Amino acid sequence: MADKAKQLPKDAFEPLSDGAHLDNEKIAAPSLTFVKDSWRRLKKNKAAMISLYILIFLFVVSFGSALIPAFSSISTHPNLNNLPPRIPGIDIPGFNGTLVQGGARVNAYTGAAANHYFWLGSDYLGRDLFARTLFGTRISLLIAVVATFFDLTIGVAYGIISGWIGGKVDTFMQRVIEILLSIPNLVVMILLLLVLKPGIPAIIIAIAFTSWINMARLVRAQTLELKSQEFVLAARSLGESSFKIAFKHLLPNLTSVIIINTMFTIPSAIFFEAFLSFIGIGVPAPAASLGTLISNGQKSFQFLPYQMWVPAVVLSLLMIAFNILGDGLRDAFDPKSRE
Amino acid sequence: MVKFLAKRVFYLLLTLFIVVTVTFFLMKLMPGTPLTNEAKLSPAERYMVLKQYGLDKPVWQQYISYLVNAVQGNFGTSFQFSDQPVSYLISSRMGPSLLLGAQAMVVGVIAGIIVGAVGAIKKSTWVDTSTTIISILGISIPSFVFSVLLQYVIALKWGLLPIAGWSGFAYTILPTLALAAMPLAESARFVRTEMVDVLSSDYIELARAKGLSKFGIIYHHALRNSLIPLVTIIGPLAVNIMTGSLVVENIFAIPGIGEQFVNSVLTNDYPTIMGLTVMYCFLLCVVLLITDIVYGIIDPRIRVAGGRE
Amino acid sequence: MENKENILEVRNLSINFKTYAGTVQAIRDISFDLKKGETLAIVGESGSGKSVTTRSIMGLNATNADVVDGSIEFDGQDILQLDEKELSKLRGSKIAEIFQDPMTSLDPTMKIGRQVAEPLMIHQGLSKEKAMAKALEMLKLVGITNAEERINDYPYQFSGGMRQRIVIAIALVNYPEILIADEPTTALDVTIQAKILELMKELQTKINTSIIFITHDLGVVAGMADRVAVMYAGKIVEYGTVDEIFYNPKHPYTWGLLGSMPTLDTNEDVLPSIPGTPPDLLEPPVGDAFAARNKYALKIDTIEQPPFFKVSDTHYAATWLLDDRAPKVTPPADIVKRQEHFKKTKQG
Amino acid sequence: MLDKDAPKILEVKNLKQYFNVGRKDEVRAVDDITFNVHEGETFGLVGESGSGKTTTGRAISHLYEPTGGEIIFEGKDVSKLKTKKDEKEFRSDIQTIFQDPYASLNPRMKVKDIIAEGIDINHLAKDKADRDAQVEELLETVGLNKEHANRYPHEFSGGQRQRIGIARALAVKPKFIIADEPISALDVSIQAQVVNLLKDLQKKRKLTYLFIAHDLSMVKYISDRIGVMHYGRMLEIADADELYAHPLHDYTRSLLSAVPVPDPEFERQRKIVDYDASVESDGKQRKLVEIAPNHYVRAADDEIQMYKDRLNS
Amino acid sequence: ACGNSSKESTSKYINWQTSSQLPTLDASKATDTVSFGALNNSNEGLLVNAANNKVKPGVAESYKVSKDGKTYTFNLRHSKWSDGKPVTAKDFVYGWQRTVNPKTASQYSYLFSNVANADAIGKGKAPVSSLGIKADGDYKVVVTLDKPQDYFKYLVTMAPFLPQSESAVKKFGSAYGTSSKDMVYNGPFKVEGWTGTNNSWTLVKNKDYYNASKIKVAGVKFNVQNDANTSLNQYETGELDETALSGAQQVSKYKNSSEFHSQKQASTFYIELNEKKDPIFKNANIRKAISLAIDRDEYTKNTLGDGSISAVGYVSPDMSKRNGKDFTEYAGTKTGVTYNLAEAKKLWAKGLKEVGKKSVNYSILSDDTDNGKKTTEFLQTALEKLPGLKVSAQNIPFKSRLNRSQNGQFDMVVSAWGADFPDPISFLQLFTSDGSYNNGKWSNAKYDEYVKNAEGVDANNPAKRWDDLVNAEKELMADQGIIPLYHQVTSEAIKPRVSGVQFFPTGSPYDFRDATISKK
Ligand SMILES: Nc1ncnc2c1ncn2[C@@H]1O[C@H](COP(=O)(O)OP(=O)(O)OP(=O)(O)O)[C@@H](O)[C@H]1O
Ligand SMILES: Nc1ncnc2c1ncn2[C@@H]1O[C@H](COP(=O)(O)OP(=O)(O)OP(=O)(O)O)[C@@H](O)[C@H]1O
Ligand SMILES: [Mg+2]
Ligand SMILES: [Mg+2]
Repeated sequence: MADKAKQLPKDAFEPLSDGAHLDNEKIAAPSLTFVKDSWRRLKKNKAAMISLYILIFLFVVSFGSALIPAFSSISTHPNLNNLPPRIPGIDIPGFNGTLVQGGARVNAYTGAAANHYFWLGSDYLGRDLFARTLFGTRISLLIAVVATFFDLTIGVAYGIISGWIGGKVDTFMQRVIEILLSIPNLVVMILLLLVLKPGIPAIIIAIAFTSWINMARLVRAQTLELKSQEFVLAARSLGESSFKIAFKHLLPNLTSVIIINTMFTIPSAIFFEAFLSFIGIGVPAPAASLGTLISNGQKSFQFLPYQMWVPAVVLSLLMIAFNILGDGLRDAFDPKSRE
Repeated sequence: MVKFLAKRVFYLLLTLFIVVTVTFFLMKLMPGTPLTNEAKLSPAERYMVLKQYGLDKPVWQQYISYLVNAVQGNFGTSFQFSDQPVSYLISSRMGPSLLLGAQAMVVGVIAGIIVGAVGAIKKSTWVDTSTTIISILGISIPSFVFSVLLQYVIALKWGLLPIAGWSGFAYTILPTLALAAMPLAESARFVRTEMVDVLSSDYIELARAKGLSKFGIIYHHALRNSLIPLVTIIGPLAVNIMTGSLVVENIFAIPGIGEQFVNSVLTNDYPTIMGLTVMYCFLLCVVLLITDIVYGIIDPRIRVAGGRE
Repeated sequence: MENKENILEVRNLSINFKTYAGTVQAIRDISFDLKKGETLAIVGESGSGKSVTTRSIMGLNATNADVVDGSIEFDGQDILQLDEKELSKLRGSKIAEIFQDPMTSLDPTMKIGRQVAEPLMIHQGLSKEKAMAKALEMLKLVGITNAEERINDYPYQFSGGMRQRIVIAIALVNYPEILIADEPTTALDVTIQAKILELMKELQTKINTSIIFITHDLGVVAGMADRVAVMYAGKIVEYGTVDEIFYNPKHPYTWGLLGSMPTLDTNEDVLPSIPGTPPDLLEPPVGDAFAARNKYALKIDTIEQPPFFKVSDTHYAATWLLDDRAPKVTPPADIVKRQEHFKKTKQG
Repeated sequence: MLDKDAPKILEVKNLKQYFNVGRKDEVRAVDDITFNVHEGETFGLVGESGSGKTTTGRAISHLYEPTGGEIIFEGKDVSKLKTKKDEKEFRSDIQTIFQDPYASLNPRMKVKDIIAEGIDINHLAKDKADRDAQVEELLETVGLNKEHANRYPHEFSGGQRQRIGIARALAVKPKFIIADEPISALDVSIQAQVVNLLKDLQKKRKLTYLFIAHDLSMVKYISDRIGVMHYGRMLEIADADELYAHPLHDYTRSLLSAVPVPDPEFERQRKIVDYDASVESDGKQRKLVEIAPNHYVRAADDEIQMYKDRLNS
Repeated sequence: ACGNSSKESTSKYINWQTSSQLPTLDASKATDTVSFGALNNSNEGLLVNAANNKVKPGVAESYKVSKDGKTYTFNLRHSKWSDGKPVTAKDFVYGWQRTVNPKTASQYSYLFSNVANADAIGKGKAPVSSLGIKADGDYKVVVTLDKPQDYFKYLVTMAPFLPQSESAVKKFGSAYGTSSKDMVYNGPFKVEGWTGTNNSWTLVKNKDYYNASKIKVAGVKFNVQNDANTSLNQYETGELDETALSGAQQVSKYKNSSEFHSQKQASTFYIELNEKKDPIFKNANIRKAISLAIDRDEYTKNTLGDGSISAVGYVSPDMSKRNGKDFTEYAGTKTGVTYNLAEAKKLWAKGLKEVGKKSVNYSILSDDTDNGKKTTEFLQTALEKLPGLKVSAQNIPFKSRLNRSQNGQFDMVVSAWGADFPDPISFLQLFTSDGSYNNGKWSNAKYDEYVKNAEGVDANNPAKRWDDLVNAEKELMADQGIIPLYHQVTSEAIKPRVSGVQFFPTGSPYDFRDATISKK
């Protein structure tokens, strides 16, 4: 058996110079932090990465466009209204300024409109739908940001306090949540509208009332789990104050739950606003969110389908991207999906 | 169990009490009365109209009597429909909404279970990807867009089903589909996650070690265990359907409660808004209560404990 | 004992796992036999490949597993070549497994009677009533008191020890030829563990099944095994009868294992220990994987993998220290003590 | 090794620790136990799962408010520490090493910060450099490299993590360490590393240990005295060798008979002794009785003689 | 492009779309057009609205007006309620008294204010029985007015003036009029299938109607359909025979089709400027500048696009005629409604100087309906062309808007007024200094005078009264007391198989008694 050994150095059977090789505690692998590790895993998830890029793109374009005068102040041209998309140099039906009317495709850019190009068409006031959609995206994202803000402040704080303090406080806070939970958020919105005028403040308050609940519950559950973890006990037995433990030990360990849940709060806030706009109690004109644009577009959907399609596609894109990214982050952060 | 039930019912009542109170006082903050041509009425006439709606008394008295009446299921008279009690308005419009909601729930959840389970079983294959896409689309496409498309394509272009209205089963199909999209997507997503978890659990491993076939494992062990937690999202799904029905009923001209809600909001019919608000909360509380009880019944682990965290 | 026939022959098995980080060479060319009626213990520290080995015997490899080479001969057929259907015929009838954690390996929503009866219904095609009757018998056999009533209880209503008994009942209900026990008592208390082990031994004589027993508790091995295979970093490094391994171990890793576990009469000031941590199986080191932690390592260990050297007919060890050319090393005091003890008993 | 006359560093008197008091699910996790630990010794605590070992440890480190009884550490009643300063001092005098090397280190903190947490709380470092130096020294003490300071726990193996946990405990220069099953979750080959380290540290730093474990062979190896717990009660306390040589209580006997020993010969001869726990609840008044010098057994008055006989048989 | 009238139903019933629910069948309580429509088709008053601003006999075969214009005598025909009881003079007396009775809390009782003692009764100062309507036998009704009222004949066609069967009211009690069962009918149709809250009901031919043989359709099925797309879809698939066309696209699709019907409503949308809250609006130049800055044609054509027409003044055209000529032709002034941005800017600058301001910031309030939103959006851009004017938009629900208008909580508000009856006074009485709907508190003595004369001294002199009204309108426009925007026109598509439906700009919107369905 042993003689199949190859050409061996002469000293092959000498002991290895004593103990030198026993550098046992060396960790060869490069130091991967949790974030780096998750990021690496996220990067492998193509759908999530594409979603991330789409979101970054939409954020940059919609907010960036606010700096460009042509997009930030949207002028009305009542005489150029309801024109279908027309992009110079492109002759594909749907983007060449033609429209199906009475069964025939006709050029809608006649008369005063002949020299205009609305890349994504114009609306009933002759506003550029492209600019309007960017504006709407901005508003929708803004609302999402606000929802996130409440999620991150009220939701996280509520969850941590409830879970960390525990006992009677926890029971009470959970009852409050249960009660809030059994009031449909639409009802909250409608009740608010009785006192406030419709508009972004009302929507924001409605979101402030309801959006954080889910976050609070998740954070609480996670806090309860973390609370009994030995590293928290260790901090306590070192004499760390409760407040510091919450900040130094709980919060960092809650980040993945928080980030993932945020990814799902955002689309539901956008959706909620869109829904309100659709039933006519959303952002007031002339401001418009994607929801208002869709709602307007839906009314003339059969005649000017692009007026619904454009914002609907953007909205769906946002929703899909956030959802996929959320799923992706969940997988990336999930210790169970570690190889 | 009895104690648990009593506790839950108490919270239900507390919730309703809070909601009734908040709604009531918010309404009071609200300008506007049932009067349309207020300016042209004499004070006496105005008083009579207000009296008819019980608005002539001091606010706290109105509140007390509202509470007392609400307990008896009486939410006053609609502003929009003269002499029509709100409770009648609600009860007469409840039927279609409940039917649609139930249908959508059943269709959505069952389809969702199938989609989710298939996705989990075929994890990381193209089947999984496509089921994931289905559920993400379901969550991402607003019901109002979806309804409009369904109506346009299936009813108008293909003429397969009636466009709108409410006279027979055929009329319920499209709205049911439109409403079912969300629960389908949500439950598919939930079931998939849950089932992936279950499928990697030790007892599934043991089931495989017992020699159960793939189907046997799914059917006897995986499915049941991944479905039990589904009960917990029935409540939120029911809420989704309630809100969804607002739009869907409007688009499909269904004489349901959701349509009425939108109408009441748009016509400032406060008594009706209040009644509907209370009713929505009540329904939701009941759904949550029932899911809790059902959860206790079907999950042997918490059957004795009589409650869950 | 020596002449018993082999019921299972594992030959040159190598299994890799594809992961994000790269390919994990979890099992690297292992071979061993299992004889009828015997208990073979596989020991080794965490991650050495014990579970992966048994899993492939069950045909239950993870989806990212890749059997690079080798065969597992059972009943004249190579398990690795069977399809899922044929495998599920074997599982639970001819080859059964007891899992590590009794708390999680029972279906929480199914009555335990049914869970025990399931393999009977699948493999023997028994009706539900008959299967339940047999399941009841089995539950009594593994010592569930009041089995008639408890058959309709759910797992959560049982204590850990009771659950493990149920898991054993499930595994044994079809009188399997091979029982794989993957750390069946790690999650249990010593007293309960002792009872469960007792029970397994008892049942083994009754059913005459062969057991592959996986653990890293050498105490348990000493009590349960007929033969022992020591694994390190995806390889078997030493195997022999239980006496040979405990009293005449040859591999420095085995020395380390034995030494680091005090007996009730160990009283050295410092326990012999194995320094360092096991190698990363993503890139197993060249030569002897144990070299880096081996204070007796030779230069050749970093160049060439050691082959198996025969110690006795039943005892082999893969360490260059057994090569004629190697310097003679004295094993740690603790091991010497064992050896002396062994010699005494052999003579006496 | 044991200095019989060493002063008592810890006295646990009639400690009771109940959970969910007054509710249906009341748990008497620790029910009236009394024992002392002398300076410099290792007191082993064994018993089956759920017998209250961890709870005892946590009660001592004052993570719970005791339901009854007293815990006196260095002459001071732990639950009556009034000032912040006393409390802080106490907190740095008693440290715990936890069972689960994965759960006991905050996965989001660098090793450096984990170890330095105690230093920060007690302001033991003059400046950042001093802090780093202290961490480095601690790492070295537990046999790790200073390069490890900037890594995260998940990059370490179980044994290494456990050593990080030890370093964290040592950072505040404690006098008393509660080691709650510090090796149960570790691989056999690693267990010895940790045990050796603990013993080494004890010698160098004059530490006192409360060593909790399942593994009786290890407990015996490391402990000077051992207490056997069952159902929240202390059943027997004796010197380690004495306990193994002459276990008096039936439960101790049963426990010992169940310990797997890495010796096939021994195993072949082993007989398991069953223990019937119902005798404990026969209504008789029992308390710890010193049957032989330093050998206590929980016994009713009419059982004392029996135990005495056992000792001499 | 024309509506390719794809499918048509073969039903014996006309399928009619309506965008809101039917609130009540109680004539004393009805306030909306849907109720008016249902009531006027299922009940018949003394007189009945006819085309071209005329009335025709209803239950009253004939009537006489006294010289002083204060006494009306109606001779009733023999006709029956749907429960078989005869319709008598008492039913009118009872119905009118019930409406005026403050206990009934009718919101339209003010229409009776010229009937003797009505106001006193409303204030609870006179017994109900003192109302100026008396039954002279079973088939003669004598009505006494406090002062002559030229347009009284229109009023009696309206729902609040319908007869009510006392026995039915007593029998159904509080349920009276809350569902189609709890009601009796004396008109050409009966209402069926209305539960009080549902979304559909049917006008079914009433065989007990005295003129039943002339009614040619089996009935009209009403479907509440809020969603404009859905109802158009239903129309196009033949599920509906009629649908309202909403929005520019729907209108333009059918505009050139034979199925297209448009009906000018006696309703005008206008801006009120809050002179009380914002005294700057007391400046006429400012008011004029605002009016001149609005290009109404562009607005109605491109923005609303639903067929509504640019305002020609305040009183809506095609409602009221004299000598075959429309009121608007008499009033014929375009000063208050033209578009001239250059002039507007000039006036604006002048006005600002006069009030001593450089820039102002106002909000414009309107309904949260589609058109309301479009309107504010349009006005915002249009008005911001005036240098120094910054406008923000507010859209709130109708009733809230109404409330805020009446409480003066606005800067500019887009209001609408629909005439109750087809006489200019129904519009013009609003903006007298003490007018209860004069939310902007514009005040003009000459205007007040004209209106007062029309209602007072000239009340029984049609020619002079007409001039008073014309002058009032001219004064309002000249001083730009309000800023008219457009007159509402409703458009609908009706299948060719349906004909003979009569539409009205005020009161009940439609009348089906002459409707026919052609069989194919
Ligand atoms: N599905 C898998 N994917 C990737 N690597 C795997 C997989 N299963 C096992 N491994 C790796 O294979 C090696 C052997 O694992 P195995 O489970 O056999 O160890 P073990 O000896 O049973 O350890 P333990 O005592 O912890 O159970 C480990 O390094 C493990 O990480
Ligand atoms: N916070 C708590 N609330 C309620 N019960 C508790 C709590 N902590 C511990 N217990 C209960 O107290 C008893 C003693 O628990 P403890 O953890 O002290 O046992 P242990 O001897 O350390 O067991 P193990 O060997 O499993 O660690 C157990 O029954 C446990 O369930
Ligand atoms: Mg394993
Ligand atoms: Mg413990």
